[in-house]
Amino acid sequence: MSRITLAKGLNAGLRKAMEDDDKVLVMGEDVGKLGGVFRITDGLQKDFGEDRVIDSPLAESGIVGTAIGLALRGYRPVVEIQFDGFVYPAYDQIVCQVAKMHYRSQGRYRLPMVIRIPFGGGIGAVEHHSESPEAQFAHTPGLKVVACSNPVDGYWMIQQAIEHPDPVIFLEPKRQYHADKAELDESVAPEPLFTSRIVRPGQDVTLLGYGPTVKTCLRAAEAAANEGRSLEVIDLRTLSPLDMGPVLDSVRRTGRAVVVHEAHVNLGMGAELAARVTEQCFYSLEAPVLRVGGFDTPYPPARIEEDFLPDLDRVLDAVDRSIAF
Amino acid sequence: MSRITLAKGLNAGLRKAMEDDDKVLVMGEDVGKLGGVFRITDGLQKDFGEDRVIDSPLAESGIVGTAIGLALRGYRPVVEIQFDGFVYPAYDQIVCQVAKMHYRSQGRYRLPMVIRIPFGGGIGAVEHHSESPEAQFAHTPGLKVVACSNPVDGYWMIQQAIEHPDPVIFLEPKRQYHADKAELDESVAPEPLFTSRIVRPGQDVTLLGYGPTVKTCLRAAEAAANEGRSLEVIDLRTLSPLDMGPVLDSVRRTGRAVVVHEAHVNLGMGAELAARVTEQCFYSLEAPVLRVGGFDTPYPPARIEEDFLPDLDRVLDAVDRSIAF
Amino acid sequence: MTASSPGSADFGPDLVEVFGPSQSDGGPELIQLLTPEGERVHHPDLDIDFSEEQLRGFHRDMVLTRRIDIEATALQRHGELGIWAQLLGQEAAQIGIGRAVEPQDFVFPTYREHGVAWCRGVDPLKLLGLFRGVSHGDWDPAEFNFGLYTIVIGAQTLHAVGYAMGMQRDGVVGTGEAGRDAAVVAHFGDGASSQGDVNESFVFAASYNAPVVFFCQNNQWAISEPIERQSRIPLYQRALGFGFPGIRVDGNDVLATYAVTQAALQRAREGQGPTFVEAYTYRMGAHTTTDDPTRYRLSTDVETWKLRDPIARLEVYLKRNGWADADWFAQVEAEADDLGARLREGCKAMPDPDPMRIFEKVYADMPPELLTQRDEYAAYLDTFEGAR
Amino acid sequence: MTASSPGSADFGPDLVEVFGPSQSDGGPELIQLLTPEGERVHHPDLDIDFSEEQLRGFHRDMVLTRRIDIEATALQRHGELGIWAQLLGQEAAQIGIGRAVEPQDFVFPTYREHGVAWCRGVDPLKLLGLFRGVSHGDWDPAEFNFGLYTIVIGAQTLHAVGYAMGMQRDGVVGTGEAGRDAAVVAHFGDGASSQGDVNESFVFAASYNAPVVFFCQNNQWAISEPIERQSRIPLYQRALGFGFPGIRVDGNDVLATYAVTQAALQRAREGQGPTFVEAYTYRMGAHTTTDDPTRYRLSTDVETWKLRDPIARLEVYLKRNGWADADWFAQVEAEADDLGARLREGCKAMPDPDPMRIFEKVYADMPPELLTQRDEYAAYLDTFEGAR
Ligand SMILES: Cc1ncc(C[n+]2csc(CCOP(=O)(O)OP(=O)(O)O)c2C)c(N)n1
Ligand SMILES: Cc1ncc(C[n+]2csc(CCOP(=O)(O)OP(=O)(O)O)c2C)c(N)n1
Ligand SMILES: [Mg+2]
Ligand SMILES: [Mg+2]
Repeated sequence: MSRITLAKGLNAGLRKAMEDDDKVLVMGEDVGKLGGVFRITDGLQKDFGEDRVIDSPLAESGIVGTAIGLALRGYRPVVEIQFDGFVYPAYDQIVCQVAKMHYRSQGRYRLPMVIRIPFGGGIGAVEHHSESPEAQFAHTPGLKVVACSNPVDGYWMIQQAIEHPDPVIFLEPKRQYHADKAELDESVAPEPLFTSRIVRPGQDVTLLGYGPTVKTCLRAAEAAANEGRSLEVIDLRTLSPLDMGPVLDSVRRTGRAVVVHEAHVNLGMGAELAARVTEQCFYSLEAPVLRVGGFDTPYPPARIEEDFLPDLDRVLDAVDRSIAF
Repeated sequence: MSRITLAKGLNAGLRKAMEDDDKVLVMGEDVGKLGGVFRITDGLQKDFGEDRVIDSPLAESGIVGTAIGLALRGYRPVVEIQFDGFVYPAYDQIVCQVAKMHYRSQGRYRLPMVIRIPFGGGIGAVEHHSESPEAQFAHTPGLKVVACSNPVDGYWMIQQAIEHPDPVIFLEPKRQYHADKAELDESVAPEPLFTSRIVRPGQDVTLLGYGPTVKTCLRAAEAAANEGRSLEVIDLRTLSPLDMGPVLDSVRRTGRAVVVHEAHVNLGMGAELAARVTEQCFYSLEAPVLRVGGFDTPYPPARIEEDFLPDLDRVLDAVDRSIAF
Repeated sequence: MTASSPGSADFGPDLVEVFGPSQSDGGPELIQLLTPEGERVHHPDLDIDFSEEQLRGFHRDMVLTRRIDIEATALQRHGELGIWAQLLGQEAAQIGIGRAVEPQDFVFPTYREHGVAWCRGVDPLKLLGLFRGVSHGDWDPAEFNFGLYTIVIGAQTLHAVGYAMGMQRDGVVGTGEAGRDAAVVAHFGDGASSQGDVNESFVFAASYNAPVVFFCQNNQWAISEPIERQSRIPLYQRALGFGFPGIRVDGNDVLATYAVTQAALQRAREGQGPTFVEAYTYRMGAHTTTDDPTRYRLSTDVETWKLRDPIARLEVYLKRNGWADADWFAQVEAEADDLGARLREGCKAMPDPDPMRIFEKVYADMPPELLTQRDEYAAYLDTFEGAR
Repeated sequence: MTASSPGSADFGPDLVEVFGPSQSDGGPELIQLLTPEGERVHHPDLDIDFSEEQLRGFHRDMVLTRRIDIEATALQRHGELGIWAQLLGQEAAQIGIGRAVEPQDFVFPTYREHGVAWCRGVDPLKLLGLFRGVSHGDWDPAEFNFGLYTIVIGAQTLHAVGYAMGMQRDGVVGTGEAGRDAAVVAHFGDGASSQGDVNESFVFAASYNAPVVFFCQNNQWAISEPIERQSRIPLYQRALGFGFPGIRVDGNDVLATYAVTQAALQRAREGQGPTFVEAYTYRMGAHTTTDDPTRYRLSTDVETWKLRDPIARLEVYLKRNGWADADWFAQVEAEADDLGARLREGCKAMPDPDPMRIFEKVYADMPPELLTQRDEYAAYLDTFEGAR
């Protein structure tokens, strides 16, 4: 048992995966000596060598494209994209190749690779360092997309993603990397990878979050509790496939749902969740599913990013609107 | 007045735009002597020269990236992406540069460029030639996204898009290029670019389509009429921004809506429309907004693509489900 | 020339001196071992003694490959294929490298490597199936060490480099053990050389010294665009900018292509890193069956290149030396007829896939939501009963 | 060496002959006009007579640029900037080209061209504003012919080529009219040279013979990755693979950088097409203020490069020739102090943007949905009254 940050959890999880399976490789920009700009791969090259922890030339399409080749040769590459905003040069390889090869080959090609992307904002960075690209990947069949929200999940989910036979887009809330610590008890078996989880039970409204917004939702629920309102918080954890079971159960109980993400509202995960929840809980809904997200503008300069990002108050405002509907 | 195909309408519209403004350039692979693989730029290089109708090296990022530079220098480039599935190498330039430059520069950079993309399936092609990437662009603030569905709109909308000061992703239903003819009466002024339009009025259910599925919806409405059901069909025409006015009006009247597109259902335009319609017509809805679209699988081999694509029967099936809800 | 600011340098023609050349001057030009007239020429460093059998084998491969192309083109005309990517004229380039790769090597093709597929043992019917639209590629890459066709231009070159990096990690490069040491072939076209991915594949291959042969069939056209649009210097020189050797071989000369690619492959297997081989050839066919080349190229060009036909020159060489007689040619022709018949029948007999295949193999497992979509669609289809 | 199949070629070291060189051999190496010791050396083709004034100007520019860097670094340490991209050591490269560009030229920077921005007249406070997070770039590119900083590595090189193609169409290339003929500078780093976009920009520039100078500051590191990861041959040779000249200049020598880039720019303006200029330099600072270079590089390297300091060598040269006296140095120092004070105060005084700015300038107009979002958010903020 030890208290770890998300960064440490991911680092330990990667290390474990590399120990367990020598086909596991880590690739990306600065993942070697530097240990990545967030230090998630810290110490791995020292212990596993340059052949398994590969500093790549500065070219994201090249990183993902060569990782595909390594996967076809039997390796399990874990690719680090340095920041969310830099995944787009690799977008073609991801949506046309990574996502489609299994289907194209009728299952003969397996691509057990993981693409790690630190995502989300709130770190005071310049442009392109605070994006939330998840919807674009979740829209693409053939990819699986997960987001961790806390150190313990980070530790387990990265291992599960690496073990998984399909390609996984693995989203890490960078704002949380070095934020809160949590107790890791390795003797407690993790939940399966593609499941959502109620992280705080409640009766009045269901809050759906993932990655960085789980914390926002939990804080909102706490604040609401002080006012006598009981909010249920679900950490979606998996964005594609969605695990609708817990979500639908919850909304059938509460009759109200608010989805919270940093990505733009328009065509974000909230749209899909709203559509599905409405279709499947039509007669249980007391109000339409509301969405709190990044506005439909590019990410603004850092000094006003906290206005752009959903926060406790905007979540509570949506809760109010849902209840008043 | 003349009867024209969509291909002819677009070709004539491009020609008109080039005549009207000598800053308008056409760029892309094979747009010159060949006139594009679909002949949409047929004859333009002959008449406007190689400096204005530019055959580019085979590199989509290069095409869009240099078009940006030309736009910054005061030109109005109209880029042709040969097929939907080949836009992804340019994705980074589109979402990080085209979409953000106006915002980044606080409006000092103007990017009046058009990216034309033949989209959708049904032409019996090999992989990557039948994609529907619209949601990915519509999710990106800073881009405007429109889809034409018929020859007359093709003629006018391409000119309006070229005239527009913002970058426009211009989607053309390739299956329709050489299909139906329509009467073009140039004396009838076109509707504004970013508006949706009721193309067939009705009372029972609202069908929302765009691009290739407008025809599908119209055929469904006709078939339904024979069974005494009155379906209203809206051609969305603009996907970002959405023109919600006509949509909400319609759904408030009918109480039911079905969205039809070829793109994958999951996180497709239907998700956003369902979320917004539900939020804004909550008490008018008799049934949840239903979605008919491409399945959440990669595009299948051509011999079974008609099963993948929404057709008249699947639309009617959804209409039945909506009414029976 | 105008001096535009104080202290401006005296530049102009002399400045060629300062800036150096704009391309590699000299270096080897087109490597040829068999002239268009069927004369054998020798090259000091590529001194191969081809056996009669090997030469006849090349001939047979090329004739059969051409027949596949012709049949497929005809099948497309008859509506049996959606489209076909023709290779007419590129037989020597493809058979040359196709016979130079060894079983343990791995090949990443474009969408036009029908001759290489033939050499790897892939049933041409599988290629037809892809263009017919019954599959996206129905051979087992692992069985033939021949990857699936790649439609997105250039994407496969990166896969090739990654695969080669895997070979390095597997310890099958530079061990000196024949039959074990392996290399990868990355196919691409002249047009593809402009893609970012292809250039990134050069960067990665050079950086890791990966065992890759970049095999560019420069057929001088990317659909309607001439090679000059993509490069103003000979393409093989692209490699020099990335720090590995490039070479141009007569792609209509099967002997030279074989010799050069074999040497480049061996170089890679030995751990000497990547090589760029430009097979200079010509696309006598259209780009695909939907293309209309009369819009952009001169028919006289096609005529010129007919005189450099890769099959004809080998036939002359074989005949002149008495290594193949009328019987041989008749036998190959008969084989080609059989193959043609088999392809025609096989293609027409190819059933459409079950529509439910749409939902299969998206993932290793089927997520619940997709299961629902599948089941609902199955139920929906059932409502039509006999209708479908 | 193992003959692995019958008829295999005899290859091996001789095959260097076949495949040709793996890089351009010879050609000009590092161009230098001022040694690290401050000795003026001459180059036959770059025979510039720099005026005293010009030399003092370079010195002043470099000192002030360095001061901007030092102040910004300090401001970041004090929490006034979110991050800062340091340029310590790259002053000569930037001032060299910054003074060689003419008003009608257009410059596309990366995120580190503080010295070039200085030469173009952009207020350094605007740069600080970007790194502080009050804007994404608050200067008018058209006013200074200096584009906004580009964070996505390499993207701007394509914009540069497109802009240059626009100049060609505007008829301001190769007219022979000084002050009218124009060119474009595309800035990028050694790491960026691996990006697909950058290589595509070479393809397009060569294909259209666009008036572009590709100016690569090879500071030998891309964050923690040494240049060897990106290229195993000198970077300037990359150009040869694309058919235009490349040259390496001592990027710590402001005279040489000026002379070479001026000539390359003039070449471009005259319509002779693109040139690749590699300014060989060293990043003495960290990559950015959040970077920790002790993790990956040797402190002795930094020491070595301190001896090649671009400012020091020019000072020695100026002093030795009596072209600058103690007064001059004191005056520049005072100017730097003033600038520093202005930056400190200006930066701290920079107000945060109004949150409602989030919604502005996404488009030329504001679509209805966004209007709604804006108005709702304004109303929401109002509910907090004084709270915000
Ligand atoms: C990324 C991408 N862009 C465009 C296309 C459409 N396309 C298919 S083949 C082709 C030309 C390819 O030329 P080349 O690389 O010379 O190969 P060739 O067909 O001549 O063998 C183009 C533009 C594509 N398949 N992929
Ligand atoms: C597409 C992309 N990938 C990654 C990054 C993160 N990143 C910022 S600077 C940098 C290194 C750049 O090195 P180089 O091109 O040599 O320029 P330098 O910073 O040394 O001036 C990296 C990897 C980025 N900004 N954009
Ligand atoms: Mg070609
Ligand atoms: Mg660098």
